Amino acid sequence: ETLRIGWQQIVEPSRVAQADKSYEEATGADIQWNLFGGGADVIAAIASGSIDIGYVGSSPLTAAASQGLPIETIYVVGNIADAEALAVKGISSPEELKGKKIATPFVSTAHYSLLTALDHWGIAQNDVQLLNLRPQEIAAAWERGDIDGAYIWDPVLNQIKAGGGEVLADSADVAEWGGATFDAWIVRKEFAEQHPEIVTAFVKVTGEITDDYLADPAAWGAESENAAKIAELTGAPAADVPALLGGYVFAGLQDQTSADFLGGATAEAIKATAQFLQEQGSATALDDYSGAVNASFAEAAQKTETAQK
Amino acid sequence: MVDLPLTETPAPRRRPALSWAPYVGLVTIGGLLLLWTLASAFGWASPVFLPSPGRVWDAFLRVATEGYANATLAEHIAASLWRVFAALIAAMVVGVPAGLLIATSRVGRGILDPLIEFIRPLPPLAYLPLIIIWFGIGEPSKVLVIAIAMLAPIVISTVSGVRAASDSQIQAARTFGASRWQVIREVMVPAALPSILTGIRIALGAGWTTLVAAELVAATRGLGYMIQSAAQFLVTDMVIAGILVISALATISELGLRYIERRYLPWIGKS
Amino acid sequence: MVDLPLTETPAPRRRPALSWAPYVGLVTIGGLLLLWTLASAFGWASPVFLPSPGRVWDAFLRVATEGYANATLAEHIAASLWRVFAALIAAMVVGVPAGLLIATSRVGRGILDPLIEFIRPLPPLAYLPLIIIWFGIGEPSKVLVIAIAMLAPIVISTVSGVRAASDSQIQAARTFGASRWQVIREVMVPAALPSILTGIRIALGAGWTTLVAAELVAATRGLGYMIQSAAQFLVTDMVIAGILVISALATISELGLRYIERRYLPWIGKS
Amino acid sequence: MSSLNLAGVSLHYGPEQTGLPVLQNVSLNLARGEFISVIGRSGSGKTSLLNLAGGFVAPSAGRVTVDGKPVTGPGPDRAVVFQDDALYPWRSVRDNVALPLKLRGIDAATRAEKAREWLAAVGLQDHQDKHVWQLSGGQRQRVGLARALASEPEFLLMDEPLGALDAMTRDQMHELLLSLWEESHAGALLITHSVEEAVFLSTSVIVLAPTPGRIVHREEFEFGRRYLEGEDPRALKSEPEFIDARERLLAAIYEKELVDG
Amino acid sequence: MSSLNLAGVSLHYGPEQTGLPVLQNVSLNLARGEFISVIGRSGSGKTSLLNLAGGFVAPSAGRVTVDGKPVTGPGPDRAVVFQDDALYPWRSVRDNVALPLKLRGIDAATRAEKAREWLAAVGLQDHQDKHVWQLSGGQRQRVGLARALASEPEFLLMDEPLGALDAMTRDQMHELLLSLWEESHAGALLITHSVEEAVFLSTSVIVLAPTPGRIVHREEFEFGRRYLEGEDPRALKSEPEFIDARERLLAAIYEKELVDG
Ligand SMILES: Nc1ncnc2c1ncn2[C@@H]1O[C@H](COP(=O)(O)OP(=O)(O)OP(=O)(O)O)[C@@H](O)[C@H]1O
Ligand SMILES: Nc1ncnc2c1ncn2[C@@H]1O[C@H](COP(=O)(O)OP(=O)(O)OP(=O)(O)O)[C@@H](O)[C@H]1O
Ligand SMILES: NCCS(=O)(=O)O
Ligand SMILES: [Mg+2]
Ligand SMILES: [Mg+2]
Repeated sequence: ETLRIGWQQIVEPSRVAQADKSYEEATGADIQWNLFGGGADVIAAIASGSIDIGYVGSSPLTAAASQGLPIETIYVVGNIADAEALAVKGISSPEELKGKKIATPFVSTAHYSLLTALDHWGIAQNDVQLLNLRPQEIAAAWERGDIDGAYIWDPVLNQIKAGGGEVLADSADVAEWGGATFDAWIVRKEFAEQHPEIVTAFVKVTGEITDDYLADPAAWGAESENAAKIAELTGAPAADVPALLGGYVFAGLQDQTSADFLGGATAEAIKATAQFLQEQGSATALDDYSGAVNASFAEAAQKTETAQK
Repeated sequence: MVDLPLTETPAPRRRPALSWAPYVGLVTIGGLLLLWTLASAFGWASPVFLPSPGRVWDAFLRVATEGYANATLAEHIAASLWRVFAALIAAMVVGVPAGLLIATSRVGRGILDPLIEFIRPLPPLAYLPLIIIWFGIGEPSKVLVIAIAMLAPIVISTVSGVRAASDSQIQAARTFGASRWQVIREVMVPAALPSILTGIRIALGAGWTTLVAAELVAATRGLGYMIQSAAQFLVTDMVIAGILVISALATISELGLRYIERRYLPWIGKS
Repeated sequence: MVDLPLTETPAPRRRPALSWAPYVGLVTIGGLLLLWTLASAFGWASPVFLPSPGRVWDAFLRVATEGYANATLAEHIAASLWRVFAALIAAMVVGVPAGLLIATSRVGRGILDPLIEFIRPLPPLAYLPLIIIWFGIGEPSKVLVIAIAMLAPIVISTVSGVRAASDSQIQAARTFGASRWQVIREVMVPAALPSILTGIRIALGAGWTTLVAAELVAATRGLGYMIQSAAQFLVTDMVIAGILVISALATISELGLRYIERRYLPWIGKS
Repeated sequence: MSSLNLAGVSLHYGPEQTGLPVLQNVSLNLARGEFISVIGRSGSGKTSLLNLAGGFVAPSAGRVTVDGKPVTGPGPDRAVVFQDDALYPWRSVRDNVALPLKLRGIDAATRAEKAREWLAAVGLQDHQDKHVWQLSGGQRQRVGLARALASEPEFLLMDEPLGALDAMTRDQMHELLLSLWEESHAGALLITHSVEEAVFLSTSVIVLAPTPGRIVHREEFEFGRRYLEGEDPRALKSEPEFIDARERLLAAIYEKELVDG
Repeated sequence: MSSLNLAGVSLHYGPEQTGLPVLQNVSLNLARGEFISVIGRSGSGKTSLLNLAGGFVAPSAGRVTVDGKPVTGPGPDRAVVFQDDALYPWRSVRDNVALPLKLRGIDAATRAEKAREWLAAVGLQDHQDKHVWQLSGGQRQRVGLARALASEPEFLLMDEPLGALDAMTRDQMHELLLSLWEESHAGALLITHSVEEAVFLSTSVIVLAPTPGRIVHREEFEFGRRYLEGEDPRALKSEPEFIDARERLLAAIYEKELVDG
């Protein structure tokens, strides 16, 4: 059997499992790791049948689900917390955002969070000058003083903070305001039906390594072997790894089936995102997104884990 | 029957048989449309990625009337057209003289050749941050990114066009007392014009190609920006509508260039 | 003193005065390096965006020895070179015959011209998802994206090159009984070769430019992929090292093409 | 007997309404075994006439036929020596001459050998490996001639093929042309500015008058044939008959002026 | 008195070691008011000689000077009529002729007027607005001549400028050349294959022998001057002196053959 996985260069615990070849061991499959630059490409690859399992953020996930693509969310990696935040200069209250230049990569999770935050503060989108820039370019524009703030993630977020940026709100706050953003693993439905055992094994390995991290984040310090493995795979400097990891509220294996994740909130969050996107005029929301979420593999994985214990 | 246009050039009497030839193009376009309709009707690709012509037409109407991504189609087109043609002018203002210098002066070649060779393979996605650091996030950066992509075709075509002037044409001008600059203006530039025009045509294509990358830079309108936004949300009908609009604009400018060629450079292929 | 290379072509005795001319290029490169050193030393741009030459050199050594983003420099280079040259060959195999057809047959022009005109302005970032959908995520997709960027320059140059054959050269071949195909092979192709070579040079530049976009698709190595990875984490020294490697490779292939031109097409600019 | 025929041919460059035609109602029959020369003032339409015969342009009126079949384009039955030499700079001198042979499917060794022979015949044995741009003007012209001869056509159409040659080389080419013409029994159409050349070589000389181009005089000669039968060329050219013919043709060419002025 | 001087000039194409030179130890002085013709067999180095005088190539040995100053390139003192016509297809016929005037800074109206005059002088008044590729071979040659004349040079270098012309047009050009030469008192260097033309026009005729190209004969003549003084050209050309001169020069050109064969 071959299992084709689409991944992104995101610093999260499963990189270590990837580096250790734990997935190969657990699934017994021949694994091809395909790297993608963003969620939209991952979705396209899944839709074309080029990959079986892929890593996406909640925005592309929502777009795909809204278009009725045959995919299921099998593992929520975690909610984005202070990994993404709105950092500004010379602005102390949301009111002062009016008329200012705020940059964010459009259509990203950060963009969604920014719009949610503005909505929460009762600021009309048009009152703020929203600029579409990629992370690297945001860093450059900040450096030049062309922008007053940005909703962005690490390492650029860090860069901005180091350059005098103050955090006005982060994604943990936005999640509380009803706009959770998260990253997740999704699977092609057809593949899931044919090889449930492989998918289960995949979820199990992911869950275990995440649990590993959650149990002892200190063991993943800058000098650790884990950090080195992550750095090797993603290209991130090893020194930055702990901070990058800290930016997410990761969900362990046991969390998956809870009401906060696949057990309920995930489908809700997708729906909320979709409705928001619909208001923006960029997508058409469906009534129900429960078809895009499948907790059964997580359940099965939990059982095998308990059985082992 | 197909035929070489061999007797065409000076032929005083054209054979009327091929009067349908111009319509072959329309047939091709029709054929493509049909293929597309069939492909989407029979579901050869999921409708998310290959929406039917009807849906793309709807998307087109939607953006034309209501707008999409914060602006109407007309505004997107205006923004992109401005950028592409501003970049073209910039690239020509820099590229043609640079090409002439490279072609006519060893020192010019020594200085400019390595610069051009260095610039031309650079991927815009890689140097975008540097552009922003040095030129900010305004229009100049966007135009610059497009202009950089256009520069090499224009320079290279100019250099190779200068060779079209024969030795004796150049020498003749010099025997009439032409200065270095006059030789360039009166002989080399006209001789290079056909090739420069070819360069411009290639450059325009390259410019449209780079539009999306350029409009990654803090754009709030523009076709590339519109396509990019739609692509991220998998609004494929809009992506394809945008692509078709770009193709249409590019085709129009291409036809314009061909007209210019026929009208103002009648000597191409003669002598 | 600067001089037009006017008496160059048949000149049996060259003036030795300009023997330093080839070194001007080195001086330019040296000047750029100096400027860069100064810029980073005086902090004209923050080191995050413009690391010093020393740091870039370190990054270069690092990727050359230890590797970066899961592969060594040699592996990245090999992967990208393979893609660019496979794409070049594909683009030539398709583009040169297409150009010849467009230039020599009205029906060919009718069919191919709209297709090429349609394809050539398409921004790779926009059609990437479609490519993935239709061609998967393997090497073919990456090569295809690069080849598409290369196609137009080659086709356009071929078309305009065919015009370099004079009417009487073509007619002469036909009076010797050359078939349509023989006229193309014996007259039009050789006459177009200089222009095709120019097209290849432009195409290679376009190919390198598109590398990063192509390697956004499920690449595990390649210079574009390496640059992309580094850029994501603001490892700018590595980005610039990658850019310089691309420039160096492009320059080497350019020099190769010029050698080919001098060696095998001595008639360029003659007759 | 095959023949190349122009019947009531007219030619306009550009739309037919504008201006006078370049050629008007020209009729001409070139049978195999004939050698017709066309003379006339610069711009009288000689090259245009050859272009019609070669099939490079289509007439505005009238018909061009070979053995009764309409000419629709150039063909291997009619070889042409162009006024501009139309050589291929990407081929060596030898390979230029070998091209017609290559197109007839002759193998590389044989055609190299034959090309060498043809080049020797036009006196260029020492220049075979050169590039064409390394030749002098007269040498290029001779390569063009050798190439046309190598194609062994039924009709040989030549546009001032010897204009850039000195007298003796010209005489040598005359000899070559006449003997080949006799051997091959081809039909030859020669455009020339040398009335003497026309009279000496041709079985028939045609005079073209300009604006519009039309045939104003035609005469038959036997000098070429006599030369081939062994008579001395110098003696032939000094015959009063020859000299009279030259004067007559010159008068025909400039008729208008002689009458007008 | 200004003069164009070639002193002991040799020319090699390619490295000097390989093969014979194209020109060997050629010396020549062209003063203003002189009319020198160069004749010789095809490939004997005539065009190469003109290229040296024009400054288009540098000699392998020897010196080319104008008034003692070394020639380092082409200059407005030496106008050239090229063997290939070197016209500019992107300019109309008139604008081709007007270019030398434009380069001298003459205003548009004046130069159009002057170009018109020059074109009329070479018999092309009716072809001024044409594109150059719409001209016949002989017409192109005359445009090239008119253009060179329009530049009013001190030295006029001509490479077979009348090769594509019929006899009468040629005679008209002779007349034009001689009268302009006298008026302007320029130095003229003419390369021609017509020995008669050389004898008739020149104050001095030079014979070049090939491989390596060198001067083997030189003679002075007065026929041009006498023609300008009003004598009848036909009578001049029938003088025994003229006919003898022609024979002598022809013998000089083919000397080798006469001796060898
Ligand atoms: N493409 C063209 N368009 C318009 N007029 C043309 C074209 N080609 C030739 N002519 C005109 O047609 C006339 C005849 O030209 P042609 O070349 O047949 O003359 P020719 O007899 O060969 O002259 P020459 O002896 O000078 O070569 C000339 O007046 C010329 O200017
Ligand atoms: N670029 C070159 N490279 C090598 N040999 C050349 C080159 N140009 C000319 N030659 C040779 O030099 C010799 C003299 O050439 P040149 O053109 O001076 O002759 P020419 O006297 O003008 O002949 P023609 O009367 O045929 O024009 C010829 O044998 C020619 O083949
Ligand atoms: N952090 C998620 C990245 S993306 O899948 O939304 O592109
Ligand atoms: Mg002619
Ligand atoms: Mg010559």
